[in-house]
Amino acid sequence: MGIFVGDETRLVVQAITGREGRFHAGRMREYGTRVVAGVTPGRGGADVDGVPVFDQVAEAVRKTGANASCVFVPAAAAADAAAEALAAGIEIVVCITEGIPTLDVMNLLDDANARGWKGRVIGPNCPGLVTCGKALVGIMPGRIFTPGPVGLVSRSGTLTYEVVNLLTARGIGQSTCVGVGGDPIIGTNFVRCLAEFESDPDTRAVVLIGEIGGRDEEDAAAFIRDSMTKPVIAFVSGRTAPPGKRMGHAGAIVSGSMGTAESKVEAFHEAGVPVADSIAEITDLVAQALGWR
Amino acid sequence: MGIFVGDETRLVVQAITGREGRFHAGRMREYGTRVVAGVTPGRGGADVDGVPVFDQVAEAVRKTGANASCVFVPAAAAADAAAEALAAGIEIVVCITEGIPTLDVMNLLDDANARGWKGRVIGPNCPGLVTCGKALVGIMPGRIFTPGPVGLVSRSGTLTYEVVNLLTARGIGQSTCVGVGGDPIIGTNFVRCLAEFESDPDTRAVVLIGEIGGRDEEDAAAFIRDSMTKPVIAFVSGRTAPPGKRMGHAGAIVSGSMGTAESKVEAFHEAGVPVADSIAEITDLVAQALGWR
Amino acid sequence: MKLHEYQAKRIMRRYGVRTPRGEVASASDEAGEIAARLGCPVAVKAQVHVGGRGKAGGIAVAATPDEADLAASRILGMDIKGLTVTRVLVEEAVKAAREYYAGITIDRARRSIVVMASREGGVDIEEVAARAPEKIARVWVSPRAGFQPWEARSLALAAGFERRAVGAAGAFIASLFRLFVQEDAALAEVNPLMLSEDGQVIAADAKITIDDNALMRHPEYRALSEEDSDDELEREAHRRGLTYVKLDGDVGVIGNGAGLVMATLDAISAEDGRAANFLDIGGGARADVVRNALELILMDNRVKAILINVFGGITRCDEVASGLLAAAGSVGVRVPMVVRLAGTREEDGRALLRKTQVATAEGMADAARQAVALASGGVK
Amino acid sequence: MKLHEYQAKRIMRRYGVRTPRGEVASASDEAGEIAARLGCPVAVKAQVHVGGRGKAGGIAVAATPDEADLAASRILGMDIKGLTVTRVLVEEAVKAAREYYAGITIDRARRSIVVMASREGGVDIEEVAARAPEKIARVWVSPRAGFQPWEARSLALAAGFERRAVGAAGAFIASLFRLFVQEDAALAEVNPLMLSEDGQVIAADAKITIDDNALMRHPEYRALSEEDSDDELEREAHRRGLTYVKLDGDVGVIGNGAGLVMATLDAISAEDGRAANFLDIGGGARADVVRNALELILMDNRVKAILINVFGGITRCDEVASGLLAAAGSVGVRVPMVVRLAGTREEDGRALLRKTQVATAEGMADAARQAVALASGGVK
Repeated sequence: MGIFVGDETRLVVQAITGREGRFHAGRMREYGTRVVAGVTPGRGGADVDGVPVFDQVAEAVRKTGANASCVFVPAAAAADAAAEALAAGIEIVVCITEGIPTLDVMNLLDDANARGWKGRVIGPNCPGLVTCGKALVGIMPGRIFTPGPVGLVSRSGTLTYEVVNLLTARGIGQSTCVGVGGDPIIGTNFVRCLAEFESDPDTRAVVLIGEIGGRDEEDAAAFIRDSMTKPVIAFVSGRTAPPGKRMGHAGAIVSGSMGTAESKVEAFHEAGVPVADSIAEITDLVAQALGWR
Repeated sequence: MGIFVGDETRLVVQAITGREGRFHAGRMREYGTRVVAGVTPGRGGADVDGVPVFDQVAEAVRKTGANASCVFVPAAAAADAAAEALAAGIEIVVCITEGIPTLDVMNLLDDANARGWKGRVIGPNCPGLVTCGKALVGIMPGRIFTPGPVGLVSRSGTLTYEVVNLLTARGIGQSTCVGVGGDPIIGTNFVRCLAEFESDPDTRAVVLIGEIGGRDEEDAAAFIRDSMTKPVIAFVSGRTAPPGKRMGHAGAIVSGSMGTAESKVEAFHEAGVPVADSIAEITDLVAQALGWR
Repeated sequence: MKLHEYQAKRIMRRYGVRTPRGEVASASDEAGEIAARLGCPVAVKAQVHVGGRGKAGGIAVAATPDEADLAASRILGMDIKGLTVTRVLVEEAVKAAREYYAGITIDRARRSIVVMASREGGVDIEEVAARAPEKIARVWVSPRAGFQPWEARSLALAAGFERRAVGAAGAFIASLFRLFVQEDAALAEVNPLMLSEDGQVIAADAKITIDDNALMRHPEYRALSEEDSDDELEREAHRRGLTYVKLDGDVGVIGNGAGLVMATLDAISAEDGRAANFLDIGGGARADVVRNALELILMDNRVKAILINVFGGITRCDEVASGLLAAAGSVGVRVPMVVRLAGTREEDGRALLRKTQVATAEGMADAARQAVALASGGVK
Repeated sequence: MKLHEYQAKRIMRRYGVRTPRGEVASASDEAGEIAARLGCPVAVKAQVHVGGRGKAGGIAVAATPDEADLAASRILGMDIKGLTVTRVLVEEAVKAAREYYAGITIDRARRSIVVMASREGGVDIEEVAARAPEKIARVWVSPRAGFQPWEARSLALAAGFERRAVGAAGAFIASLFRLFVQEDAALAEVNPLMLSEDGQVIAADAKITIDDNALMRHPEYRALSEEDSDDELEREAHRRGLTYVKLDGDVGVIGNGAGLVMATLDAISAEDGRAANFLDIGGGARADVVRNALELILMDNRVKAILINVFGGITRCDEVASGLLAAAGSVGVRVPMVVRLAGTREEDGRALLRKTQVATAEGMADAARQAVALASGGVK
């Protein structure tokens, strides 16, 4: 099983004719993802490495049965592309693009709600997700993943790879790894992912990698305490970040007293969630949670 | 009975502390309308000729049971005032103000729809309405009206008075007279008023006074043909107006081939609706319709 | 108010809508200089508020600055449907691969904005609508919901735009929509919307009408609106704050209320006369407004008689009558005048007028009959 | 990016938000001239991106132009929390009858805009939120739905504004909301929002932060953003297009990915060291980017050791290592450097580095330990 993507995923790549889109479409196909279409307005009828290109997502859906999309469209037009995908009935829209204006993302999610679009947005400013051995959607390096019982959800890209790499090295495989994105407003938050993992039969434990900014981690802690039976291991980066400074991610900022690492760590502790003090410690805690020793 | 306003009407006057608002509040009370409150933000606690003033319509509703409003607020803020009234649960909002930007009116009606406000807007740029002998809301001259069996709906002010004056002189009284307003976009159109008159037991015949611009008269003709049993007499002004010119009312304009008087007269003829060629002829046709000779 | 093409294009550029580079000139040597600056060929286009300027010879293409100068000197001062050309737009001539249509306006019946696109550009869109309505793609949008590029691309595809135009046309139409809403337009139309040979989408012509009611929040247009009309009397009326429309007859008309005045024009026509104007003095006619209106009507040399038609509602007819007489006395009326009063205290008002030279009338038809007769030199 | 008070007020005025009249000066005589032009009394206010300038003596009221000149000469060049004052805002001093608070920001959890008002103005709003949350009225609004004056009046009443302020405060807050949306703000705050004795509602202070991601559609701010930071190294990083934040330690840090770099800073802290900066070179680290980053770090005289922490995902570690070595070779690194590589082909990468002077590390903790030791003059 895994969550959000899997065997049933039929992917359309938006901006497939661009450098990034084309490159990663190739990587995703190598991993085994069924990339059934590409979209670039005005380039319909072309093909990219054998993948047919359409002018509109709606057309791609009609002709190829696409049900997921991966957006590589540049920041100024990315929210628009994601809206097009949702309007066309795409179920999972993974928005890789970094640097989309916050109000564009807010309008996107608000439109989705107002217009009754059913699809889910992952990201933006995220590395995508992979259901191990089944489908990779995004820019994650496929070779580090190995199927297994651990779900992972993270606001960071390379930090996720780091953790996955260590888990795999330790012989602990993954069910689905989701990068939810580093922006202040994202389509799918920790709580949503945790709920999915909770009901995913392939997942036995979850690693959550948070960082400063916002209160997604606090909400996740409350959800774990109230609604989860599976063990969760948490990690929070940015403990030494100064307030008022954006730490790379647009969303990684302590504003006044809001969004500090202490608050997040404390929330996890209060919810009884083990918090790793270092990356290296994560694998130990996971092994413990799985009862490996 | 009559339509839209009557014995049950409890009116709040928005901008009652202004010159127009105060003057017409007085005229309405003279006519017998129950003016229960006024609203002017920042002037709550005052009273105008004995009518209590509130800062908000919501407060006026809570404290006085107001269910109708008459808006004298200047054009730049009038749509906002009407929105406030609708949000407060007012059932009939009569917007007298002329010169409101078209998009403001469109947004007002769109918000009403999107937010589920139940109230009805009459106008803007209208003289209001009167249910004869019961309630007058707006700026119509009360003394020309007399209770009776004829409903009247019109896009014009003085032309309505002219017709009412002739009807009254002829001994033909009125049930309700509604000025729907001369703007391109209005809250309540001919069809809505006709439907109300059709089901109003006090109304036996209806006079409709249209003019060039838009296609409200054409829609009305179709409605009369398809859904009305009571006789309707029509009049259309602006037969000699040149295309492309706004004739006083923002809505009175023939755009290209749209909104001509010929098209409207023809629509009424096709629907079997008698069209008066002059104002004087209207009363004759009404008397005929009532079977007075 | 209608904007001229050069004004409309200036605003469009501000919203990222692509237009040919160009500048406006009111003298022919200026046009030549602009052509030299832009590089030739250029188009020289008469700036008048009237359709069909192309057929009337108001547009020329010039291959050199000298030709631009020559073309401008021919076009400036030209009379197009009664209007004198005082300005030309000189802009780079862009070669079209295809011509489309894009337009945004208000749909009154649906209380909505309607966005339209067609692959039949460069021709009268009303004609297309009448002949082949299926060739116009339409979508209805509320101002707050907005119109996003993906929706505009979808519209362009539905309208049959060429594939390679779709991306740019989507951005173009979405920008035009933003302009429409933010500038309070009543019409924003690009016809033709040109697909250039190198795949650009460009506004080859541009029409924008701004909602008069919204001028209060657009000081920029308020400044332009003084100059809006091509007619001197209409400009004068605007300066005087009067609601006035020039017509082509000889009976001057003043009344209160738009519907009433329109009905008065119709009554004049029913008597085989022709009104010289529409003039609505609004509710509660005061002496100074009447005087102001009378002065304006008297500036029109074509006027041979004046009809004043007032319904006294809240205002009393006797007050109106004395206001009228005072105004007429001080203005000095050079043509015969018929006054028709109805409503509150109409008898008293008519009695006041009966003591004077001013003719009174019983009803609207009677008033029209008298005025038409007076204008054609009949009874006084 | 944060705007200075004088910039924020300039934008607010464009949206019809009332502010005191004022101008910015960078020399004291200029301040005196402005004071003379405006009429005294005036306030002279330090323009620095830091709170508490009032307590630090960065604000003065001047009764005459000479006093303004004097106050400006005192404030200009002043050091406030490590920042040097280079500009003062000179504006008319308005007398407050009451001080309120109005603020608009993003509520991340609700994915919405939140509009706040309080009758406790002129004090730290976070303190009010902690002490008496019921004294802040809040409403959540989507950008497209907009926030109308009637909703703002309702908020002002809920916040306990005085009656006579309600009408003006409603218009004020609705305008501030339009600004927030149209300018792509992340924060628009007026504290205090002043009710003057004659019933005006005025922005006495003003804070605006613009969403960095939206600068692409606001060329005006893009121009300002060069000057955004008060720190020269941060400005230099901005010019170089690097994601850099200055910190107060002595270990220079370079890594790929924001989360990874933050974790690296934490690891340094866990070893009782302190990082000199945050620097994220992003995914797919190429030699020129590494070189660019190294150069920047070396401009920081406080840096005593450098830690480079890279996870090779799609990129291979051996490529990263050779890129690093080439860059280090050409830049000329004056301090010891620890490189830690993980991920794809990490062994090959480490092997490449082992042939050089560059220290390598096994894991993040090991890398941090080595770097901290090197910075404190320990083992090399």
